[in-house]
Amino acid sequence: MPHCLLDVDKDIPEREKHVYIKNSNEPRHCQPHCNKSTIPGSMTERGCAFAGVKGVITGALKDVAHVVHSPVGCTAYGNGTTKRYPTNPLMPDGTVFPIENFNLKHIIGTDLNESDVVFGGMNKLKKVIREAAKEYPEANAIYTYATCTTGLIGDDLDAVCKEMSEELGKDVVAFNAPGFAGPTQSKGHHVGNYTIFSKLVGTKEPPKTTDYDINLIGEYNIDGDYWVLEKYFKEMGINVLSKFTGDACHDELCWMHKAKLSLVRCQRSATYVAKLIEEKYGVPYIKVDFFGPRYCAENLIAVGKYFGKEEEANAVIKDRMDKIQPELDFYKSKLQGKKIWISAGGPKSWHFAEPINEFLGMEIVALSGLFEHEDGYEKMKDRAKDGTIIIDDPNTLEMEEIVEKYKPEIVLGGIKEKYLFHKLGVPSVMIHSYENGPYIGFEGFVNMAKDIYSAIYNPAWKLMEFQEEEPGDAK
Amino acid sequence: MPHCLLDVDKDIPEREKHVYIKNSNEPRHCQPHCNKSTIPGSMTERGCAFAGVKGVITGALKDVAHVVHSPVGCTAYGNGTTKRYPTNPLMPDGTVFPIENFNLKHIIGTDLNESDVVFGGMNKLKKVIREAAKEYPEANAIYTYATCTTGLIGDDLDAVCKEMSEELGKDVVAFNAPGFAGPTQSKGHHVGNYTIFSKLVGTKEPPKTTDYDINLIGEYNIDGDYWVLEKYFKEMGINVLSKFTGDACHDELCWMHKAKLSLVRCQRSATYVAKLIEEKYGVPYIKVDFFGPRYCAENLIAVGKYFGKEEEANAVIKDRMDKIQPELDFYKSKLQGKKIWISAGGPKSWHFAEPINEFLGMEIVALSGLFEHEDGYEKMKDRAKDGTIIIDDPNTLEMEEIVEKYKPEIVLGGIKEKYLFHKLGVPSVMIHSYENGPYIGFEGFVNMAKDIYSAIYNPAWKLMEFQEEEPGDAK
Amino acid sequence: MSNLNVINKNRTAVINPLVTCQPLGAMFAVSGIKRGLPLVHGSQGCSTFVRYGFARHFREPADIAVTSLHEDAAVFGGRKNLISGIGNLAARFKPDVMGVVTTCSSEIIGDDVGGFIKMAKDEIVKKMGVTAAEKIKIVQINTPSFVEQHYKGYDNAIKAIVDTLAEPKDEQNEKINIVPGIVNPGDIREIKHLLSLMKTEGIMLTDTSDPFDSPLRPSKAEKNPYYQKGGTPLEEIKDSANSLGTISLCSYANTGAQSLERKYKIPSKVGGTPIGVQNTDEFVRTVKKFTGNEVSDDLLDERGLLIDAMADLSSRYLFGRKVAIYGDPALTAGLARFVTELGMIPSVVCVGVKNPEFVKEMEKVAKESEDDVDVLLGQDLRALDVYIKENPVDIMIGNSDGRLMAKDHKIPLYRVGYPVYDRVGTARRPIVGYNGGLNLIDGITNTILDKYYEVQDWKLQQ
Amino acid sequence: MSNLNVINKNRTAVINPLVTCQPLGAMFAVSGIKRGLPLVHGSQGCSTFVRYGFARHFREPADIAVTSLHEDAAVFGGRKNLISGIGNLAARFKPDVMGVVTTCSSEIIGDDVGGFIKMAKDEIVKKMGVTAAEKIKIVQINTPSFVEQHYKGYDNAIKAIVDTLAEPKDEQNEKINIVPGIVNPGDIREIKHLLSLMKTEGIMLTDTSDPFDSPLRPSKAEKNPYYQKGGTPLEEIKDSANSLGTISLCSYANTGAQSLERKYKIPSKVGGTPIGVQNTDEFVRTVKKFTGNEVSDDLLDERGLLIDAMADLSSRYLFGRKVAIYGDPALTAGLARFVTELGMIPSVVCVGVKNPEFVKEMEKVAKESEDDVDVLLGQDLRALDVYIKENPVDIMIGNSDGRLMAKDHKIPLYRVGYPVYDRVGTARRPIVGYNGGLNLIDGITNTILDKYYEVQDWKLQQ
Repeated sequence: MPHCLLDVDKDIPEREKHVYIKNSNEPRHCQPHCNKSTIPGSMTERGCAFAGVKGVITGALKDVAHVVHSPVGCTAYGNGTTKRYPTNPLMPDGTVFPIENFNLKHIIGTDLNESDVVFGGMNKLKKVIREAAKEYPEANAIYTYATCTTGLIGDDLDAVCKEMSEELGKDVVAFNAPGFAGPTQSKGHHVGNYTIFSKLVGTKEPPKTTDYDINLIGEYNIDGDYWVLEKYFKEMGINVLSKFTGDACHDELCWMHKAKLSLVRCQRSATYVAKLIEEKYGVPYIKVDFFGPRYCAENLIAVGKYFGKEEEANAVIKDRMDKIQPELDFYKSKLQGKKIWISAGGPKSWHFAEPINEFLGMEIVALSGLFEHEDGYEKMKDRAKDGTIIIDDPNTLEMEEIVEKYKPEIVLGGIKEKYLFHKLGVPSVMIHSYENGPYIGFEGFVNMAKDIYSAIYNPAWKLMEFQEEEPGDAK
Repeated sequence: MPHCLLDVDKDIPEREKHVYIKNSNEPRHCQPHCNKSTIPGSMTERGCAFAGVKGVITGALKDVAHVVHSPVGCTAYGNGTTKRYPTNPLMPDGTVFPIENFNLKHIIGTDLNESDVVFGGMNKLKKVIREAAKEYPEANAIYTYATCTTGLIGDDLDAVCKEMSEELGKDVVAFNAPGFAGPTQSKGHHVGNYTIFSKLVGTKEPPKTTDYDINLIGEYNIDGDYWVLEKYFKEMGINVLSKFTGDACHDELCWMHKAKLSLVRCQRSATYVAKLIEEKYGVPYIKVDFFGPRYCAENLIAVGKYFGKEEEANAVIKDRMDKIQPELDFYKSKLQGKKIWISAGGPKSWHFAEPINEFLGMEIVALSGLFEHEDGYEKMKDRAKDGTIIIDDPNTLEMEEIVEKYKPEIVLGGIKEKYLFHKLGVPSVMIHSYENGPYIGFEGFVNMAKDIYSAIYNPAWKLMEFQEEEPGDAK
Repeated sequence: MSNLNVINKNRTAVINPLVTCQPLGAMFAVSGIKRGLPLVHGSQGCSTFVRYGFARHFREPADIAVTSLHEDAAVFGGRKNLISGIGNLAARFKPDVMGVVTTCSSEIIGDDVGGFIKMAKDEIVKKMGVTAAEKIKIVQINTPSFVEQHYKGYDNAIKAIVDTLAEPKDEQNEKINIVPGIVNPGDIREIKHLLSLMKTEGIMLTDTSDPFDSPLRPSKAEKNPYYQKGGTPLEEIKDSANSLGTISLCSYANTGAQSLERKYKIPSKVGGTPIGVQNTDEFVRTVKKFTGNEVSDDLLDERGLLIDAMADLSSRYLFGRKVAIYGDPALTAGLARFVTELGMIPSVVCVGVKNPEFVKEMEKVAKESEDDVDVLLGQDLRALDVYIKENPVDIMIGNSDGRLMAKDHKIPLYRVGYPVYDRVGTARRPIVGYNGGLNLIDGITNTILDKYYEVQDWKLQQ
Repeated sequence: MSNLNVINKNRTAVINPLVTCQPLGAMFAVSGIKRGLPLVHGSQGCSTFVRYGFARHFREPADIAVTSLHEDAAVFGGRKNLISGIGNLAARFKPDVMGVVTTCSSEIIGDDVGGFIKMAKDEIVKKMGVTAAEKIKIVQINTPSFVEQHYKGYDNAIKAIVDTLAEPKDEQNEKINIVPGIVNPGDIREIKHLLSLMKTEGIMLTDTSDPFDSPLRPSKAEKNPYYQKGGTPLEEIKDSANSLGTISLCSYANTGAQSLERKYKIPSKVGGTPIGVQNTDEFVRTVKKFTGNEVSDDLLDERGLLIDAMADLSSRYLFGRKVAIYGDPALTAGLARFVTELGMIPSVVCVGVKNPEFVKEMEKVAKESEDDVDVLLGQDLRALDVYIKENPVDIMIGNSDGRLMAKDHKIPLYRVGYPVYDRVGTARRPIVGYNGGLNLIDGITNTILDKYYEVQDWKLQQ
């Protein structure tokens, strides 16, 4: 029986097939079902498609004005204050974008009201796009977003954007991923990929190119992740021509066809666009993994090899490993044998499983994903030991049960469940946006190790319950 | 009956002669008795002689290390954190004193204990002076202070300082003003003046002199007062060769004999030294008053006249008056007729009486001093209208009675009594060290007017008591 | 006395909104019921964004379920999702109260939410039995996202809660109903403290204090499912039909109180949020009027401590300084009045709503202020940004969403309201009542000292 | 587990002292008696510097009388001054308790203070009559300034107060005596709050909470002479001889408790100041032991809120950061233990005393810390200044006297203890008890966020 019906799921037996206990004797195809709609009435950690496109993909761009075509709520929720996507105002041509962290500061909405719902909101959208262009003349493009409301009332965003694009003389792009589309935010990633590919890629030329130009796809610069990788590439003599989309500008997306190679970092949210670019423009792509020292090293070497820069890659690796090894040793000595549950959006659950085991000596007792697909669960499964529970889209009740049964000593998860774990007496570190990141690369892995270490060794856990009798000396 | 026995003083009838009600029909000599010991068992606002010398006179110097020869208390209380004496690290020779606000940050003490009391503390004092010199090699002189303890056990500070001065090759000066000396801190001012005159004045020569060199005596740069005056003099082409002692350095005291004129700003604490310098070195002095626009103008003109720079003085005055007149008008419109009690240490009670009346239209109902002498009370009396109560060394019970009987709407006083007045429902502004000073000069007077205005118009006073019934609209 | 200048938005777009849509207010209100769970009938974003927001503000779990509408519902309606959602939530969580919160999707699709709830109830009875099923109360809360803002959603929820749950008895209960508004746990606790000093018990409609600030005590926690401590028990909500009166502490949520008045003759009063001296005085007087209880000396001593701080600090550090205030209309109006009581100038108050009650409250403030007061009405943070560029202020008071703006303008920001995610402790530190006033004056003064006095540090020596 | 390195002073001079002389402690203690007045037998500076210090810290009146010794007393002794001082104070203020506080002068002169007090009493009887005179209790407190520091003066005062005033009765009073130490009004109130949750009444020896944080209510104030509200009533002090036990919350002031134990068999316990989780737990257990009362769930929920905040904040923002702590030995020991509970490192703790009890407390802390702890023992702020230059820390915790040092080192300072004159609200915000822990963790975290996170502001978005 590869699948498992948790006790709390007795009233929703459909959940059984989303919960899988790793058993290497079972056939290869056994894994949790995924990418299916959440059962109504759950407290899901999942978001919506709009969150997938604006929150994950486009919100990281430094020079784009975003117009959310929605009642005020989606605009409020879609604003940059929810994401750790820092940007550097430097543009590829050497100029400086005049508003620092523009993407974190400003969001525009059409503020739809009842009459818009009745009579349609397309004229209002036009008006607001014009206002956006006027309010932020600095912005190099305007992106607009369908939402549940505009999806349901049937506003044609593409038509509006086409007209506005001509009128304003700058790219105005429609992203049609209303909240209800698809079972998870993953649908929004998908829409984002296709839209950017079909509307933007190939429409502009870079100011200059080199023989070592890459696209770094699926890297959003969460808490400065990209800036870690950027240094490695720079030292290797490799030029990041376009980011998709961390710390990137609009134009970078338009000239992605000019790179020599695409690297796909977040394979859940961004493989689509790399594939399409390969198909149409012949830019090959490789899937990369820079989480954890070993993967990071291997993948730098792979990239190095591709460009005949293996030695440079090795130099970067040696430099960083020398620096972090003592710290790794310290954290391993402290974390060896501790049980961990990695509950990321998707890829990080398999990215981190092995490094956390290898470099920190921790025991993975549970893995889960919110919006992961089959390919991701396959990797999760491959990287799990027998007996590990792998669960798709866990809801809060299931989380309680897993804590009770698998006794993780720490959970890497999201902020929404973090405080529930705390109330159950289990520390939790935010793995989506990090606590004291970046978490990528060599230094980043140490940052994560430190966050895990300080979460587990937070003295609060030992002091949780009042002792009626004077305890012996602590420790 | 010029004097008045307050109701609360029925048990201490000696207080009667310290309380005087102004009556212009009475002979000139009628005024409160003063400079007498406080009646034991009072809550006096007065301090001690050590406070008078270190707290008022020497603590304002920017480059002197102070060694308090005392149990730890006097050292703790004598530290710079108690005074608003900012200093500018610039030295007369253009160099910069390496420790910013040295005078506010550091104080040294001999930390006398029981055996020192029994066996004498002179050796300890020597040791500590040596340590001070080592700890602060930057300091250009070391001043030491007798206190009650060392006064009573009879340590000879002068002998120690003489020896140390030779050993260390820098001035080491003893100030013999133990706390019990004299009825008030005024005794400490006196000791400070004589010591500086006899030990320092005339011992050094300034790097350069001009025909327009003055000593500014009795100006301690409280909350930046001196920096206000400094600008005026600079604009007039007059050079402040030596300050006594605000923002001054040790050497300035040593070359005070080289000025062309001494101005005595605080006439209570510093006339002594000016007199002595005139007597010995022939540097004439004039008493000046820069509080309030009229006095400030008159005295700038007097100084200007002395140096043939009347026009320059007039230019300064016109420039400042143009700037402040609208503000003065505003505050006068708000403060006209409000009753005020000025309870300064001494001089400010008479300095401010007329300007507050003339420029703010306020009615002086009470004047008092802590350590004022006859000459000061004479001026206070001269500047008071009939019926004004003038009281020497008021204690807290007397303060209550004055509030009840004279109903001041604001009191200018010290921090120790400020909060008592508040509890009685009367606002109080700190006049010793100011609230949002400086208070000197033209701009300074506006600062004070603003502080008085905001204290009286603080809405808290209207909201003091809970209204059982819904009040009408406020205002 | 001075002028109130109302400045309306001069564009169509909303930029950096100060408000969100209705459902949040309803989710907030339902979270204040003991074993109460919101069930959002909409897309997952509708619950997830709010859970995210609550989590980062309160640093607490926020249990909100969703019916997960997708394309099929868009075409065929949300019946299946809602009925199975209610059923699943009931069976798995056994809440005392379930609040069904609609969204733009469910409202546009035109779901017959009332009808679906009935069907769902039948199914629950079938599945769980009558007794168990009847223990679960279901409240229908219509909160179309495209009408007004989250404050209206809160109002709608409170009204729906009392309309559905309140039950008259023959006898009065000597309690006072309080509609606290969208405030922090610390504020609700302070309201209760004020009531206790008035020897009065309150029925909070609803009480989010413990649910959003709960102890970490795994050994004592209610688990499987985990429920946060506290919230207003169902029994008390029922009893709200028998109280001495209802006080709404925010002008935007009075329809529940009116409904109780209409149906059960419970007198109602809309008070300003009790921020500052006069607003708290007013609240105390209202409690006194409803209960007949005297104002205790202890309470007046607490008041006296606030007055004392104002006497000591206002004129010296705060007087005449210009303040920009933004956020919740009830809080901003209260804050504007309080900073006026501190002798400061509420130069500009910016809200995302157009409520006439808010304007009325601000007219009172302008009357009490020495200087003109600008109100950015129905505006957003962008409008405030542009305004401040032209009209600088000394300090901003508002939520964390203005933090980067404040940084750009180099104006210190004192954080209050919702959301505050970049500093800690805000949620448990009251700003209402006399004690809240002390927190505010301390916080504002220290912010001023940091920025304007520390540069001349000697000024801080006494 | 790590090492405690005790570093003693390597010079004779005291530079920028962390302590002052004995009389301050005695004046503080007497100020906590209802209608209690200190009469300092010494020079005016001895009372005036202290009144100044109290005024700028508490922003409250501090009523302290002085015998105004001058040259004549230095020569002829202070008899006249003391006798007339006592007489004048008695006649004009009619205090319930007068504390005669000696100084270096009166001790060196060798005044027979006890004898003079008797003579003064006779004179008062003559002047006011027996009944009125007997209402005024006079406590002789010897506090030679050249012996130890102000903590000893506080201890001496508490001992003198109970020795002079405590009166045994036949029956126990079910109360607990508390010697709070030199703490703030907010702290004493929090201690009382903890006791009330333990269903216990305390006798504070003494209670400076209201006297140093009093409401502004002229209509209700006790005037002619004005007395601040509150303080421990004489009757309660008398009753301290009949309590269930005495808890000294500072290791430096235990002789009063010992005296009560010796004389009246009142068991005594020196607890660490209840700062942080374990120290407060200990306090709660002691109260439980003395009273037999159970630890209430409400109290444990308050505890749970602190644990919750620690779980949420410590590891994320505070863990591993280095702290320098200085000031009062009882507070610093408690703070050092609490920051250890927060996962921070109390790298250096600097005190002006050499008490062995303090070292013992710090040994416990070092045992619980992951890193070495340096103790600057019997040192001063200059020593800390020099130390920090070589061994930088992330944050300093202490009083305002370190503010310019902190500024020079660009290290943020979180203000606690006495004196704090450059920020407001410190005196009324407790740092003891579980609620005090919340204030501390919030304050420390926000200080860390200001300094170390604001530079990368995106890190504060969730």
